[in-house]
Amino acid sequence: MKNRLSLLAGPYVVWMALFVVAPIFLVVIYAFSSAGGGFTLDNFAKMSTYWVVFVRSFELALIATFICLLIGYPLAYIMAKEGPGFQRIAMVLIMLPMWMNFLLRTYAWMSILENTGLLNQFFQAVGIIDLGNLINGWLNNLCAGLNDLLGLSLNTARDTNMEYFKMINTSGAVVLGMVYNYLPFMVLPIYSVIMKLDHSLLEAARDLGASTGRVFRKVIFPLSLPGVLSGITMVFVPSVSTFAISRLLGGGNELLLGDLIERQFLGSAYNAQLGSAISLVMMLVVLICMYVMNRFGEGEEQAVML
Amino acid sequence: MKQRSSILDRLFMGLVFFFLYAPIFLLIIFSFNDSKSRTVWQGFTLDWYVELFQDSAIMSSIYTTLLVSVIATVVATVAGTFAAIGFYNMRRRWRNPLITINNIPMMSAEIVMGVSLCLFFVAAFGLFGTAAQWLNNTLGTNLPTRYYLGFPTLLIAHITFNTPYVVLAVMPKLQQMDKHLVEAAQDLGCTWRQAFWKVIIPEIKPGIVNGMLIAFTMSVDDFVISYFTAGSSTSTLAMTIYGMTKKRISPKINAVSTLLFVTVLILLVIVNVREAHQAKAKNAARS
Amino acid sequence: GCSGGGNSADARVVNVCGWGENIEPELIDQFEEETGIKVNYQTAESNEAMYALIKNGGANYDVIVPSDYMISQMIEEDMLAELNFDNIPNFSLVDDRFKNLSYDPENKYTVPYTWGTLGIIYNSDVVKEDVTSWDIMFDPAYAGQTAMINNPRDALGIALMKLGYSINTTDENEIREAYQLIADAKNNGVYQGFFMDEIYDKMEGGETSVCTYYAGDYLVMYENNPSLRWAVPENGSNWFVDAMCVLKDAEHKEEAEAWINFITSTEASLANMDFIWYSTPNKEALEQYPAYYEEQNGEPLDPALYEVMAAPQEILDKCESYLGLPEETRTLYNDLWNELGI
Amino acid sequence: MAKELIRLSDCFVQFDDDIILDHINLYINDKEFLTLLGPSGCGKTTTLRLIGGFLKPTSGEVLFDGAKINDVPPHKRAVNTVFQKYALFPHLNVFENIAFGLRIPKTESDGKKQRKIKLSEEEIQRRVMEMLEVVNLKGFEKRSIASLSGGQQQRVSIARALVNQPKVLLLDEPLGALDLRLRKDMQNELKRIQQQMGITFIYVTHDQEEALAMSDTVVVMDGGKIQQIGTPEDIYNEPKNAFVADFIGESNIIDGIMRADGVVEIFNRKFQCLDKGFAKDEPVDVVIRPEDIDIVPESEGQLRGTVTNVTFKGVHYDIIVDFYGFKWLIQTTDFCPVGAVIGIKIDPDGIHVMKKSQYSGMFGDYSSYSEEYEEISDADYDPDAEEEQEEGDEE
Amino acid sequence: MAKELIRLSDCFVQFDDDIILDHINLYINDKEFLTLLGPSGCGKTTTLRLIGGFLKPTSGEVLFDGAKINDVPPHKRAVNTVFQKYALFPHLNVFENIAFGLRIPKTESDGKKQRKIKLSEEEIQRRVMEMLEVVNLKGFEKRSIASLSGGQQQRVSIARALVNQPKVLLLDEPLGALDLRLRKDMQNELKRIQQQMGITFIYVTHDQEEALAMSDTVVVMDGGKIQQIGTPEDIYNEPKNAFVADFIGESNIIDGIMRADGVVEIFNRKFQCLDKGFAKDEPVDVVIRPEDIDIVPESEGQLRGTVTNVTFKGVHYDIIVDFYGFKWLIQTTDFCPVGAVIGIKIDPDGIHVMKKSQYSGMFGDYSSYSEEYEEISDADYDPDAEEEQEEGDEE
Ligand SMILES: Nc1ncnc2c1ncn2[C@@H]1O[C@H](COP(=O)(O)OP(=O)(O)OP(=O)(O)O)[C@@H](O)[C@H]1O
Ligand SMILES: Nc1ncnc2c1ncn2[C@@H]1O[C@H](COP(=O)(O)OP(=O)(O)OP(=O)(O)O)[C@@H](O)[C@H]1O
Ligand SMILES: NCCCCNCCCN
Ligand SMILES: [Mg+2]
Ligand SMILES: [Mg+2]
Repeated sequence: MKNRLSLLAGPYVVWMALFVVAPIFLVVIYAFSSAGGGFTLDNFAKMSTYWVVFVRSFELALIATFICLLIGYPLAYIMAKEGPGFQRIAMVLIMLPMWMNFLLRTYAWMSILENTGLLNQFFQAVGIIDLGNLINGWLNNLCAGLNDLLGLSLNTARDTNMEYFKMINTSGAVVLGMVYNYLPFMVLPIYSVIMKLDHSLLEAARDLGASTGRVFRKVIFPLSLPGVLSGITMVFVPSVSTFAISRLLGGGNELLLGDLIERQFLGSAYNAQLGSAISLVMMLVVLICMYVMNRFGEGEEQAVML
Repeated sequence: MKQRSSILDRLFMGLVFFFLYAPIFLLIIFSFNDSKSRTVWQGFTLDWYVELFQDSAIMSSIYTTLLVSVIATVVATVAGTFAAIGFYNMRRRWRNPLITINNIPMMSAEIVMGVSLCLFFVAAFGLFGTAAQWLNNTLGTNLPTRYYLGFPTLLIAHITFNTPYVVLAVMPKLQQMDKHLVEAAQDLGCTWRQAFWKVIIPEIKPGIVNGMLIAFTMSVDDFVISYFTAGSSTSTLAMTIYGMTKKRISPKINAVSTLLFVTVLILLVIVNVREAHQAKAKNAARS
Repeated sequence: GCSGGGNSADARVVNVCGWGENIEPELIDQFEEETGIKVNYQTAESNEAMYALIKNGGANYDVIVPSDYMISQMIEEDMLAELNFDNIPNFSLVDDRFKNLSYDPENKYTVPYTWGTLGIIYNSDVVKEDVTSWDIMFDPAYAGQTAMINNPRDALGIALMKLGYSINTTDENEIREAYQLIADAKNNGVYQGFFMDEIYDKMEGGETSVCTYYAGDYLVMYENNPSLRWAVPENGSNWFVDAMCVLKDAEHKEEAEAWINFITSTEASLANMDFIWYSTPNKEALEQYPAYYEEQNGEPLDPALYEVMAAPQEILDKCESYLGLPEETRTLYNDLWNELGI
Repeated sequence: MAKELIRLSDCFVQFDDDIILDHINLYINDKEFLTLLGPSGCGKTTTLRLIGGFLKPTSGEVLFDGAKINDVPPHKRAVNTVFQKYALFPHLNVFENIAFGLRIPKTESDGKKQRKIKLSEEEIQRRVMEMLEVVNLKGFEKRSIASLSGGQQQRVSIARALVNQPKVLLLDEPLGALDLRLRKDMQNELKRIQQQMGITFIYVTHDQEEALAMSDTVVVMDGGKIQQIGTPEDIYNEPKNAFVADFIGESNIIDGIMRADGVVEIFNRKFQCLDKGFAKDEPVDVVIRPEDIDIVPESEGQLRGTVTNVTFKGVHYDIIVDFYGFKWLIQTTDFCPVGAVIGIKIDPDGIHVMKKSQYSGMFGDYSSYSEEYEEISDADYDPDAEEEQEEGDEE
Repeated sequence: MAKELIRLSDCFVQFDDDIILDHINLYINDKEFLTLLGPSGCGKTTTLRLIGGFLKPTSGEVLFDGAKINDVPPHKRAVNTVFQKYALFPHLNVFENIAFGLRIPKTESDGKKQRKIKLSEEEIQRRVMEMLEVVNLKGFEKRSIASLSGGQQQRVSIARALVNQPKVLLLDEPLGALDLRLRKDMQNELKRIQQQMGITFIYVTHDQEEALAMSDTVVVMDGGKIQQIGTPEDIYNEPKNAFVADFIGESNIIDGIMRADGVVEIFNRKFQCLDKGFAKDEPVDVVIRPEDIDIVPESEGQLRGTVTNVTFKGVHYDIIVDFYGFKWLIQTTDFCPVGAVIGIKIDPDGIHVMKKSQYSGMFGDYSSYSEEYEEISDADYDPDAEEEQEEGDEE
């Protein structure tokens, strides 16, 4: 009986072998091939050139993941405290933005963040830009004074004629795009884990003398770790590898891994072998990160989503 | 979690939801803008909606998107549910590695998945072509010898990245289910097939529905994997939009989003009202 | 089996890959009506992207419209089919200037589609000076306001021209020097970003003030933002031809040739030119265009604009066209291009 | 023992429209073992939650050492709880579960200053190990909670509460999940711990034997109200109403009429009893414990009946005897065959007369819903008919 | 009753390397009420699962009406089960839960043809309502499972099984989750249903009182082995070994030496007993039930001891008496104060002598791990020392 039911997985196992394992295997083969088809390690040899891109991508993705956690955890926690009426729609409310295609949402951010965009228009109207210029002027004077007085060499060349704040085409905008797009993936698993927490555990902790903060630190947070871990995975992985966000909000100034890979396959520097090698290395690094993190959190097979 | 949230909590929640929804409302507002501008309001118009329905490229990509999402969601839901039940009933020795493989599409970057599937399809097409050539030559058949990326490959890709989410949503429900329920059903005369339909499926239904919702969302939202697997003659809405983001996005696309958003919102309200009704009815029956 | 979407034997189809905003959409309907052949029209972002897509096996185009240098590369790699010019009688309408060009010396593979020049587009509200050289593309005075073009051949080409080298040089040192010029400017914050077609929106909206792009596209932008100006630097620029070709393993070669023939006709060329503002190689159409414009728009065509569109010979004489580059130079281009992003 | 520690004063709890606790008045002395006893849903857990601070009364006061503590949060009360379903922390091992409370720095205000006191790691180690010994779980400190049996989890839960040396320990059906044998062992254990450590225990159970065996004071509750408070002997021997009588032990509850002080009439027969102070001819409930009925030869009996059912119970037999259509339960160590006609004798101290209450007529049989119960309540007792029959028998 | 219905023949069950059932031999008669009794983990549920068809024995045969049914799947066995934790379908209401089995078309092969038989909706309605009445849940049919109390769920679970009119009903600790009072009610109820419907019941419990009260036959198991099979009286009065004696009732199990037929020596004192056939001077286990010990004035006693603990248990008192360092449990309805020195008397039929077994020395106290138990097993009994002391006392 038990074995018979296990056969139900059969079709999907075959499917996975064909469309998950075989393709990955192909990437591995490509990564070790030269353009002519022979075995080579050249593709990996080039990797050192792209080290900077790796570091940058992981850095931005880490920052984005951290911010998502910082926003997503409290949000999930607060949502879990709401009444049942809200809980019925909570999940959809979080997922609804995803129904607007993510390119569109990102594009909307472009309209907001551009130099002539809505935010700058707003800042201009309210006088925040002028205020910024004013402050920069003060700072320049202050620094100049200090430089004279103490012989320092502080920056005195802050722009005092700004017409806008530079927001788009910066790493900050890219991180914002990542946070915006992947925040739901952080909230959903954490929310569902907190929802399932046994309420009597919280009472027990309070009963033993723990203050609200301590209950959170010692009981709620450790118990919601599985959700946090899958949230981190589900934000970090797409962040590391995005290319559309960096292009739309980053202006293509600083390549991310996703851009680099996309370039090799569909972009301006066709080199499928190199692209495969970069993909492979990226995947391995990500997997190692996730593995270490899961060990660290004792998450084991606790991948949770809902 | 019965503690009520404080005003500060509510404020925070409000801000985050504002952050999530503001860009979307922006899109909606500018779908009524009487100009192509994305940032300057120049009066109200419905022209974009009219144009939208005349734009065959967008309409056909909407159609493709919905078609691939629906089929992929259905297939992924069925396959994922069966797979989850299968995994659940497997020995740990088999289950653990299979679940790891199941997680690969989620753990590996979209782009890697798109690329690997693309390479795989092209390689497979090469093999098919050679085989067809050989058959044509030896048996005189008239099989096509060239194959291209297109709707079928797009569909396969969507199914492949959707199914893991369904598995992930269904597994916990199986774990929560009382193991004896199946035995009870068998004991009452069910064959294991009947037990499956009459007990297991209804029990894990919430998980299946959740998985389905996620799968559908992922399908609609996906761009990267579609981009690599749809080929040149099939285009999802995301791909059309991507094509446009490289030039200028027509407010027609804003109109599409608005329509989508409103549809979902209406569905949401209907479902919610119905559930609230049911909950009320249940409560009434209890007391 | 997994055959591509919708190309079953009975329905006649042609898959065309062009550029963004580079065809009058009504022509497609017209062609479909006339011939009963369904057109799948897709766009590519750049020559390089299109090449990659085809190389990957991810595309099943019949007709593509690459530029000169890419054509020679594709011919070299045996990717193109020889055309049957019997099916393309309108080829005779093409000005002899555009036949037997270096990329296709015997004119076996291509029928030219559009031609034009590369030039600097700037916003006269911001840029008060008279632009006459490529220097402005590297000028810190417009830091944060300038956008660099996002493909290696054009970008490095600009730098080479600014340095006074040939855009077809194979001298590694010259190319590296050009690369360094861009890299330095990038590192100094001159560029707000690297863009291709995104630039329409940015230039029209005033988000970007200086960029390099193609003549026809300038006119589109100008239509939406009259403050924009066009300059072909005095010391020369690139003169390009985009030509229609059929891929070697195209499934619908006959339909493809029908499409090419249709597009090359004088009526189609006129309509297309009026829409995309790129000049046509159809001699008749090019000559008739000002009249056609007046007829369509009820006002005479500004001769200055006509000059932008169809650059007069004296300008073309200063310009150089891209030639196919040898393999190792192409590799160098790609490597440098990757490095630039880093 | 005499010092009052906790008082619930007129406590009233309402959820939505349901009254959960209906004006409860109760005081608990220091070092007392007090048990809340009652059927499921009667409000036992709710009462505990009031004392533990997890719930505020809708009206009324909770006093601790004379001070009102309605608004003191749980973590500031010198009270610890052993939860109904343990509520152990699954992410901590046995040691860390027990050490949880000890690791929390306590603020102590000595004089005017507030000091945070943190126990040293050795102190924590020492006290946890000590507690592990008390609950007989030495060697389990590194084990994960999931790997423990129900009984072991139970003991960890108790240790976790006790290690904080609370003044009061609240125990919510702590033995509910254990099997009979382990339950008895743990009863002795808990009693021993309570006496040894001198802690006030407030204990919740729905098992009357448990309540009787362990408590100094038993509080019988039903429907959110206190039905009776007293020592186990009081409660068992002098139940205040039919509910208590029935809930505390299997009882025969019969309608009677008080003919005079010390004389109650049942089935038209007069019985000697010890109860006084009822009005003459007042209808009363008469409660007779099954074990207080002696079986005697037919001729010597005060009443005469037929054995309809015999069940072997180990220590004794449960015998059901039919008297004129009413079934009584008798517990005796002597065997009687089904069908035998027997006489019974009841000593005056075996007859408990009580005022009619809301519960009158609701109990009175070993089975509250069995068919036999139906039978009994259906049987329309007609004294005259009985008398006729009896007279007939006497002829 | 005499017809054999089910037989487990040399059934052996092994999971991985653990032996779960160790060559079980057991037959069950038609219409019998048979109880499997034993501590947690002894293999009771496993035995039921063999009969229910959820498990195949590693070796051995399961016979039904004389035919081997090892390979017959559960849904083809004329056996229904009431599961340990109900296993009610939470997505169906009470009515649909009970109707579940009825709604499944049965294939009936009459002659050579296979026919699918489906009950009509009215028939289903009728039978479910009938069952609801039997289990006293009329009016609950539309209720959701989650809204039922434990006892009500229990009854639904029983109704769900019974409605299929099985030949055999397997009940796996059906009353485990109920409170004492409800449990007693349900015991009577189940017994009544079994007799009324004439169904064979195979009942699993770890509650010895329950086993004794309900069964025709009790099977005592431990460690995957059958320890004793017999009627409740047999098991209680003539336990085969110390395990059975201890598990079946609270017992005092003492080392003794058989001096002659009918004479056993305990603490150097000779006691009359009824047991015979042991070798002269054979060391034996002597089991004495707490209720078989009478308390008499010090001077009249066969042994003399000091009362160390008294617990009120409702019907009786549990008194612990210390005899020369050994603690015995005595159950009596008479009160003795702690510290009193008393004598005891045991009638010959209250002394059960049994051969030493693997269990010797493992039991013999009311508490299996309490300190007092520790005390007892630690106390090194030295007969000579005792004798000296006794002699000293006698002086
Ligand atoms: N939060 C709540 N909202 C509404 N009703 C509640 C709530 N908590 C408890 N009740 C109700 O209050 C009544 C008393 O519950 P309580 O938990 O005190 O019972 P109990 O005596 O502990 O029963 P048990 O023996 O089953 O644990 C029950 O009818 C219960 O349904
Ligand atoms: N599937 C299994 N794999 C391994 N061991 C098992 C399995 N099922 C049961 N066991 C073991 O078999 C032994 C007997 O289990 P069983 O469930 O029959 O006990 P039980 O007598 O019903 O106990 P309880 O009173 O706790 O229900 C236990 O030690 C248990 O751990
Ligand atoms: N709008 C895009 C037009 C593209 C024209 N192709 C120019 C290629 C020059 N190398
Ligand atoms: Mg409770
Ligand atoms: Mg069991």
